[in-house]
Amino acid sequence: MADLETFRSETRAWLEANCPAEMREPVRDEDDAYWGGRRAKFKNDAQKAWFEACLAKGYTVPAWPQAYGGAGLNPAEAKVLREEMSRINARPPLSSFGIWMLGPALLHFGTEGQKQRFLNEIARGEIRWCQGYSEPGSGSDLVSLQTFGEDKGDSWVVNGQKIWTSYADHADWIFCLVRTDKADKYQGITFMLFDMASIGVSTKPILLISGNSPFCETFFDNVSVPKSYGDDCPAYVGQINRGWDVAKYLLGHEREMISGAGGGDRTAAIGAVMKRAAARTGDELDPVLRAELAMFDVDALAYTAMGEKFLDEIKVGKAHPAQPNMMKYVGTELNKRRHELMMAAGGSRSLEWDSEETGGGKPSRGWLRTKANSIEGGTSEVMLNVIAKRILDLPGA
Amino acid sequence: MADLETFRSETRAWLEANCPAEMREPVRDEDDAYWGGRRAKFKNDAQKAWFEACLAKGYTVPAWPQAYGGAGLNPAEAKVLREEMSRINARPPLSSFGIWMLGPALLHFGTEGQKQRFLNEIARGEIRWCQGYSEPGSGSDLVSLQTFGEDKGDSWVVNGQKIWTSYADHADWIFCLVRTDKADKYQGITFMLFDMASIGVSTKPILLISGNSPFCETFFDNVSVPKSYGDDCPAYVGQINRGWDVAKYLLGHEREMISGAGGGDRTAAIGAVMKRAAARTGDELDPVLRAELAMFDVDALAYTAMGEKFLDEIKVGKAHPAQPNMMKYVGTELNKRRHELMMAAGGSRSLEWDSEETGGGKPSRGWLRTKANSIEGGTSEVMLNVIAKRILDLPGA
Amino acid sequence: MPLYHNDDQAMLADTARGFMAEEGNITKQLRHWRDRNCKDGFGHGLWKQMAEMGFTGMLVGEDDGGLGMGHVEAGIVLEEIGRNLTPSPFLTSSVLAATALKHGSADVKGRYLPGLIAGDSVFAVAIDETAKHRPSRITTRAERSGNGFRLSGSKSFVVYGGSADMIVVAARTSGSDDDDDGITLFAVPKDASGMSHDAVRLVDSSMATHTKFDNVELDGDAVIGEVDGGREVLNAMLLAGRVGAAAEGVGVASGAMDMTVDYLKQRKQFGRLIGEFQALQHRASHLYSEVEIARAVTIKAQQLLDANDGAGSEKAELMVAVAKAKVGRTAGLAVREGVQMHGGIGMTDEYDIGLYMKRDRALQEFLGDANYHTNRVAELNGY
Amino acid sequence: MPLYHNDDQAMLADTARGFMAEEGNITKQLRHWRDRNCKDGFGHGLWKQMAEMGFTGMLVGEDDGGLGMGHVEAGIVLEEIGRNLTPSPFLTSSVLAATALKHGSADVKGRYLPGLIAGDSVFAVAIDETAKHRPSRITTRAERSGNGFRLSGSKSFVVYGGSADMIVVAARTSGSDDDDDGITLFAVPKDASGMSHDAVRLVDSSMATHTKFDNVELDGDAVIGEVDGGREVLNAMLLAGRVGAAAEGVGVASGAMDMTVDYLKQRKQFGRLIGEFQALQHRASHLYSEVEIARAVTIKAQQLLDANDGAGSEKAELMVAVAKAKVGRTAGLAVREGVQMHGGIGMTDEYDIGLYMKRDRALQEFLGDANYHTNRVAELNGY
Repeated sequence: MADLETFRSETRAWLEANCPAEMREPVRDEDDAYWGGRRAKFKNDAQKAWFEACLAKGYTVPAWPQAYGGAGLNPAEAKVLREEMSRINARPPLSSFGIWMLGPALLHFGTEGQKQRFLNEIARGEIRWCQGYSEPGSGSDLVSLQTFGEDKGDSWVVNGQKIWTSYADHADWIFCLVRTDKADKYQGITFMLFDMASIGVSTKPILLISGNSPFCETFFDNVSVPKSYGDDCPAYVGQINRGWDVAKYLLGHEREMISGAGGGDRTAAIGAVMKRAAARTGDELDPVLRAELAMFDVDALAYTAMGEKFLDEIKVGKAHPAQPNMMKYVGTELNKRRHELMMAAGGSRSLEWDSEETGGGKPSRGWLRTKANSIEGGTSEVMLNVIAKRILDLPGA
Repeated sequence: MADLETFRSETRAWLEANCPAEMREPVRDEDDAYWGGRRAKFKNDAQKAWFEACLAKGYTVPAWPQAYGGAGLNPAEAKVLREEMSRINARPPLSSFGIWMLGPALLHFGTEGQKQRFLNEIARGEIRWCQGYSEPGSGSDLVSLQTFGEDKGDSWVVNGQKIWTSYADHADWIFCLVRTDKADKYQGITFMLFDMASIGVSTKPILLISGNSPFCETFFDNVSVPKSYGDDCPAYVGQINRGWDVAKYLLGHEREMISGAGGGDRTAAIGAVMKRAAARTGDELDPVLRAELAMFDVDALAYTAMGEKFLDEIKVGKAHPAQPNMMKYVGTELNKRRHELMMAAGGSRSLEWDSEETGGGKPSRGWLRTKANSIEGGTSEVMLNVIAKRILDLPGA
Repeated sequence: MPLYHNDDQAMLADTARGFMAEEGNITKQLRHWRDRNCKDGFGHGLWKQMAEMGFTGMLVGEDDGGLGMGHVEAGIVLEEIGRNLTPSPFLTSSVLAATALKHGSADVKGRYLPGLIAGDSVFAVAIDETAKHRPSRITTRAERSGNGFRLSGSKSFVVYGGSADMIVVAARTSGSDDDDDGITLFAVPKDASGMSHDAVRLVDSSMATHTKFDNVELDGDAVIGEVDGGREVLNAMLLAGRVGAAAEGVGVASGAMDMTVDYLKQRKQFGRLIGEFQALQHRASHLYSEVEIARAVTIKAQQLLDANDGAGSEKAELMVAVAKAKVGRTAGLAVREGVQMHGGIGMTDEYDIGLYMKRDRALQEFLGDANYHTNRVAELNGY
Repeated sequence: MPLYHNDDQAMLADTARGFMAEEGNITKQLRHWRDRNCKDGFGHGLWKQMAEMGFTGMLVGEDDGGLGMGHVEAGIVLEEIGRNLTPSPFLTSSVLAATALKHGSADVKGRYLPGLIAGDSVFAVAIDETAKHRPSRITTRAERSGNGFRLSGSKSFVVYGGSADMIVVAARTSGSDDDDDGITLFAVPKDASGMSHDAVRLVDSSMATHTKFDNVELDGDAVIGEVDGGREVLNAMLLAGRVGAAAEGVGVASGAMDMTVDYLKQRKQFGRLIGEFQALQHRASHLYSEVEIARAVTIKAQQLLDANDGAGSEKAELMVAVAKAKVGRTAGLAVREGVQMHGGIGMTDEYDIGLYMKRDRALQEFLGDANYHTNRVAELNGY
């Protein structure tokens, strides 16, 4: 405990010294974060300085082993670091699907060779990854995917189409589910890693209702993927035809992550903020809106407590393994409701789509963006199915 | 139109002259109504006078043909009578499942002999009927019923058990669904009519959570039911083994009735009433409760308009035949919500179970009673299934 | 009066449905003008066509060259506008401004009605001054000046204000900000000097303005109705606009629902049509019920307004508030369920369901959202 | 502190669960006393057993002969009381009155605590004066009279008031009805002359009284805490009682949910277990989520209260209101879904699910319902 307090004061001092003021403001949107990769550019010096300071300490991936580019913090230390960063609103130095998704899969399923190579690249922000899961005909029913890798001995030739590949147009590599055995639905999928610069890969951004295009359609036209990238470094995670195990593990991890992203309790309750915003224009909240905000705040504050309990329980292995599905379901539905209420409180001003006063339509675009929360990473309907089956043990679920 | 206005003024005058003051107060509960039957007793002279006055005019069943005890009013006249009765809050002179349920079935499916006998008995309040549909294993899935009538040539021998038979312990006769062919699920049910005094019939009231017992379990132990009650008067409605057609027709009619019973718009909105009730104790509504009442009132007033539209459309055959399912679903869910809000507004006083001040716990017992609304006559879940199938034409519904 | 369309109205509904589906559909209108970043946000050609159909002047009295129809009829057109997400100045011009102009002098009528009826003019209304609808508080001031008035203040959420040939402005000519009396309505022409617009595109691709009045000089004959007695006209205009917005909202809700129910019958997941999943069936059935009810109460409100020649009986006022509130919640449910049930593709600009969500949001806000009108229902009921 | 039970608490939970399921179950307690029309509405035998388990004095300080435990521990017992619908004076005596007595003089403590700890005494609290919970308004008056006070007024919803050996009464000793100051708490003994009870049975078969105080003479040492300074003690008592009621509500919700989920696995309709129907699955999953969240926020509120020795930090006060509101809505959902999913038999007295609905209703109302506390959350957040 004393060590932890030492660590806390050291961390605090280090952050004080190394985290520039500009990096202590909330990330405005996805483009405002640093994503790394071959074509990465820093938006400003502060972003660069902060990234490099963290990189030197292993703080781009603080809980990963030092051998793979992390700081090797234990869970208690990692929590202290999170708390201290959150205390000063420090931004993450590096945003990356490599950190959030591929990394955990490799830590769990990867060979030593894969870890040495890919985890270090991720930690250093050298390679930007994207995820190739969904296909036009396979959304919630992911396992029905059709993208096929034909076995050519030392390589596969991959053909097919992915959809909802986040920032595929900016990504360097993809981790991708590919069918390698048509006979077995579940045990015929391989979790492949390959370069997006490979011949035959093309991407097309999808314009969303929010006006942004964070996702792409990605097409594979006779893409040749070697089975190995060298000693102890296969081009697939886990075993050939057993990629579904890796995908399931990652989906669980993703839901855990999404469910943890509900935000601290500083932002959970919005009624007071909305009242102050109204007051700034000499207005006050409609009484019915006020009641709806209060009902929301009750739910949001209660969910914050649930989030805390969930994280505490995960740490000691007390949480039901399907609990992330519940957290994801409730958290995303709440976030949609939060933005509905913010739009209602904001009135006609928040309808503006590209005015300067609204920062280019942040309220309305942000509101529309939240509608994907309950679709991506497993729909609310799928979450409810999973709870029924795995937690409530209902028949036929 | 002129005729109708004449009819209206005559009706108004007649009601003025014949409807006693005591009969112009809302029926307090099911025991406060006059149900007729062999063992019927009038609660007071007013009830008797009102019943007899109506009987003489054919107003116990105003829209039925005069030959069967009605007044033979056309739909427009019947509506005028309803409006004029409603204007002075006149009670129905006779409450009866014969009027509401068996009558419509006989009018549609009955033989002339059945109509002559049974409809007249119903109109005169001589025979009190109960309905034998549900069985312990057959609730929503009514057609799975097991009560069996063994064919003995001129009669059936009926064995089995019914549940939710309304006032079976007070009823004289039962209209009852009995399986007469075990091979065919739908086309093996007969809609039988028989005397509850038959040997082998027994009833046991079911104590409800409201503390009342309007329903019974009804047991048939080798009950002999003759196939005919005389010339052109079979003991079954429609055809043998085709009772499901009658039952379906009646279920539709029941839902229509329930959906029409949502109450006029004088009682639909409750917020103002609740505010006045609070004010009488020097209290005011909690702001969040007020908002919930307002949201309810919006829904209730909108539903009232829907009810009006529905009745208007039924009259000219414009309503979708499955629309009563929608009306039943929404109306019963609204009524449950209404009573939840009334309990909330009433506070601790409305929790009282048998105090004099609450008329023996009327608020709480009434509230509990409403919970059956969305179960009896087809559950809300079944209603939603029917809408999905018959109106939205969704696959596999 | 029965709560369904009579034969004439049913015929109008057929016509309007066919016409709007053909000419006002999403591809021809909403996407067309949006993708061209049109500064009006709607097509003048369609407006002219609507005039030829007789729509533009349907609420204008026959004496004034219109069709003298009522809110039921206007609602029929608006429901089709809603169903097709047709960007159109119909609600602001032919419903709101037209209702105000009913109370105008022969002079004012003569100046503006022919253009409206011919589809040559477009009108807007300027009521709100903050981001929420607060018609009880009017701070924009018009002071006597010579034979006329001098108008100063600012208005927001003036839908199609930048394209309008005339804007009906509610201003205070006496009393203090929250007074009921002391309001006057003015017909402010497009070229009035001192009026300036800050145009904003809204989430649904429609255009609105923040409009400033800086000592705008108006003739005395710009007044609609009585000086200081404009509250009544304003209320009539608001009632007409709200029940119109409700009708359009029913169209939006219906269109979103129909599109979603169709999708449930086409999309397969887990080897089944998703419409086979009972959880979705129940939600669709619930939504259907709500849309039916929203439509019913809207017709009820229209009939009550028409019965009273638009003047707004107590009962009509209540039912208009109920309708706007009920439609608001229902259309919100319809578009949310629509996007969610469409899944990922519901989030894409390529599919139309998201456009319904955007239009609903803007329409919701116009002339008071569901919260505002729910609160009004409580107030009108005395609690 | 992590938001789950530590080892000691987990052990207590095991013990309490086993004990209440065995001795406090519906057949042995609720139905037993109800069907005998018991005037107390609970069993003194079980109360004595709970004393032997150490439950009755768990919130009483060790110096005063209790166990000196906190609200987390009391909540553990209360959740089991809720799950078993056990009629028990635990909440009024061991939580509410015990919290008030913490602030009492040695004399008051000595008079009442031993009886509580031994399970010989039962206490009640008299706060509400109207049918709704309005603790900010206290009109019952206590006037100085000799060395003591003379109490006049009336209180309603005094749960177990007729069986109580002592009632904690909140009265006004100065100021006007809505003042924060000027409140004094009194420990009024059972035999106080001038106190009369009108006993009523409630929907959940518990007993409560409307209690009148007609110039009840009280000694000066009947005062708990400071004269005129009782608001703080009252608040501490309310916080303890509310978080306790929330914990009991979590038990009610959990019990109703478990019973319902079990039923979904047994009941067949249309040839399938009804738990196979996706629409019911989704509703059950949603309910599960809500119950988990309600439990989490209740533990959070308990820990915050305990961290502050029950005195109620700003954050604790907020989270207690959140907990009572969230649990209120959740338990309401649980019992409504429970009865509906049970279908017809859910309406019968023979099945227990209806008893959960009745208990929820009464518990809901106790110390402020979900609407009251939702409004409080808004107020505490400054809007």
